[in-house]
Amino acid sequence: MLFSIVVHAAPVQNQGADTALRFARAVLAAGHGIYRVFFYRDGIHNGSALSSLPPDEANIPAQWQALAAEHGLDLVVCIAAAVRRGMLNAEEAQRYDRSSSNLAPGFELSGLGQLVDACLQSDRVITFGGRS
Amino acid sequence: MLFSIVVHAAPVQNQGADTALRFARAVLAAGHGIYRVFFYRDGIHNGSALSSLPPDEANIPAQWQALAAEHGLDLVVCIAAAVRRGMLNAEEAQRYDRSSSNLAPGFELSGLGQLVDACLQSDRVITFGGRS
Amino acid sequence: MSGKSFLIISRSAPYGSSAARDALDVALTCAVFEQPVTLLFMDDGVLQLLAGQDPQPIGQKNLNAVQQSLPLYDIERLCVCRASLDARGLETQQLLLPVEAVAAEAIAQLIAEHDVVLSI
Amino acid sequence: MSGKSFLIISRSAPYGSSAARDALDVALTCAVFEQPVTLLFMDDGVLQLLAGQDPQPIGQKNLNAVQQSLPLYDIERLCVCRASLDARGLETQQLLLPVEAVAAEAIAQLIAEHDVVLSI
Amino acid sequence: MTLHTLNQGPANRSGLESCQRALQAGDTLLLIEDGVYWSLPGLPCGLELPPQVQLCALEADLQARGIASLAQPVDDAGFVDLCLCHERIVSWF
Amino acid sequence: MTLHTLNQGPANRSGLESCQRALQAGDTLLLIEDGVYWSLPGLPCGLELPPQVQLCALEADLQARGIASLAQPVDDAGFVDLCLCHERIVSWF
Repeated sequence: MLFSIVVHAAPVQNQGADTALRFARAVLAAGHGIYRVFFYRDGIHNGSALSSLPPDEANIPAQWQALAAEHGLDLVVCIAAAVRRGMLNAEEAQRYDRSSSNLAPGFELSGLGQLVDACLQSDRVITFGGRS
Repeated sequence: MLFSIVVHAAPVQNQGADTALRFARAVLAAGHGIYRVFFYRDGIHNGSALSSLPPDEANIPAQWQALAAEHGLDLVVCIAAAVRRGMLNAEEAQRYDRSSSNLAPGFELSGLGQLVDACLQSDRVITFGGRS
Repeated sequence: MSGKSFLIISRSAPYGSSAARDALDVALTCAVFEQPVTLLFMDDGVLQLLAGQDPQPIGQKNLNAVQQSLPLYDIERLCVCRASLDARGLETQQLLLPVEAVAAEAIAQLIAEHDVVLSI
Repeated sequence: MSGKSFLIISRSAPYGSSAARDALDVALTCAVFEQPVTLLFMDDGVLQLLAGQDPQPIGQKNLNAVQQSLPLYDIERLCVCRASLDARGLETQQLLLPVEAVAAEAIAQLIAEHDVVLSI
Repeated sequence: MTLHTLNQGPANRSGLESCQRALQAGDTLLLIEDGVYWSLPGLPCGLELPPQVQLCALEADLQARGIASLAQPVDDAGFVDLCLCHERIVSWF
Repeated sequence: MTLHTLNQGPANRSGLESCQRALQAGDTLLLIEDGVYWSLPGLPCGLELPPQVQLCALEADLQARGIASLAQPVDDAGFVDLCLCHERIVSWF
């Protein structure tokens, strides 16, 4: 079966980001596919290239990157949610005239249409929320 | 009277960041002082240099910067909360070997001791929370 | 691309968080992709539909304006949880748009009628 | 620098959000600055003190370990809202540390006894 | 005397209940953000305050949400004044 | 048939109540994260489920929080299985 995973929870502050990651691993371990992981609302912070944790704490963005590299996951960050919250790739940094970008490699900025497309293409869609 | 303001709410997702900013302006307009604004938990995103909003939407980090420039505010972002969430100044970017930084000018990274110090030095302390 | 029906459940008050607006953005995107979409307002989400909002003093955009555009996008099925209205002392007549008040027993049915359910 | 007494109100369950840990970090910082600090656990915050936690499978650090270090930092006054315990069917004996169960009427008094109140 | 702020709406009943437990005579409860919905005129099982507790609501938040309120409206300057005339502030969120 | 997940603890009663309203025979409720506290054995006014609704709780979250649970424990692989054998998933948070 083909899954898509929607993540509203930001790492560190909410457990939902970690639960989503564990769920994604379990889906792949069971031999199913993941069409897309879509990060929305504060969930866009899962795409940070700058998250810096002590060695004994989980670096969620790095874990998404590692999982994506191993399994070829499509990690899409909602562009409208991201730029408002200060999460930019090189192209958006240039468009908004900012001196640097902070979206980690392996993540892609795109529109909400990618969420709707994920729902249409997948057999199951599950959302991991934060609060508010 | 001397105030300190604690902000737990991230801009965009929670109104608390905007309420805190309006409160800060009202404190200054009434002729009182602000000893410090301390950003904790997801509130650290108030310090983003990369927040990019359409012209008709409020850019909260830019508004903090403008207020600080006008009134000499001490804007302190909790360093432990910030680095975990991917908010770095140049020094921390170097320490964690990241290629860029994203803390806006006018904001400073420092420890939780600055929150306790703010409570000790101020006549009133008020917290603007998000949820969770 | 096969079509699917979408149910979007919105349970947050407007303005205190961006959730209300984010739910509307998803609904409008579904409509742009020409997928049938139903909105279900529950809990504090029913407060989104109160008329007479004016968020200019808090620096936000008026959600009432977006809500009024929903029919233009063929988003015509707006459901509100009857129990949530009752708990807030509200009547459907106080709301900005015509809505379908849904009894508690009918909510499970509404969910079962849709292919995809998105909570925001 | 004049001293002040701090009351930290913690109302969130552990692990679902970082709030519990963040509240402990603030309490410990107050103690390092040699300021008297009281912790008040309300609502789901009382669940932080359940013994036998083991968050290794969810990749988080055990809060019980931090809690057990509180007396070493001279943070000895731990208050829990009695009504919040009752609503969860819990007794103080089920908690990791000795606590003072505070009746609803006494919470206002507890607040009035402290110079600074921080909610986390 | 303590100033309490509450920013959570009716769905978060435990936020209100905890705040209510903490109120005593001489305190003020200021409703802010989604908290202003607690002052909706028709709200069943709504706000019950101890005697001699003043109820206020932030004007900008009332206007934003389009609600007529039973609470005393207060503007941002009034919010600051409330902080001055109470000894401490407790935020419920 | 629908799989419901709930990640909010007892302080968020409206989260539970909304979820309860949405359950029907054949559905499964999976408690995750702070939601597992709804399966605390001593909880007064706790979970009441319609007939033929199965109650499960994520094992990792039970273990993390140190609670004995009345719900059927489910590991991450079981979570995926539950998604397969229900037509859709509704998340309550």
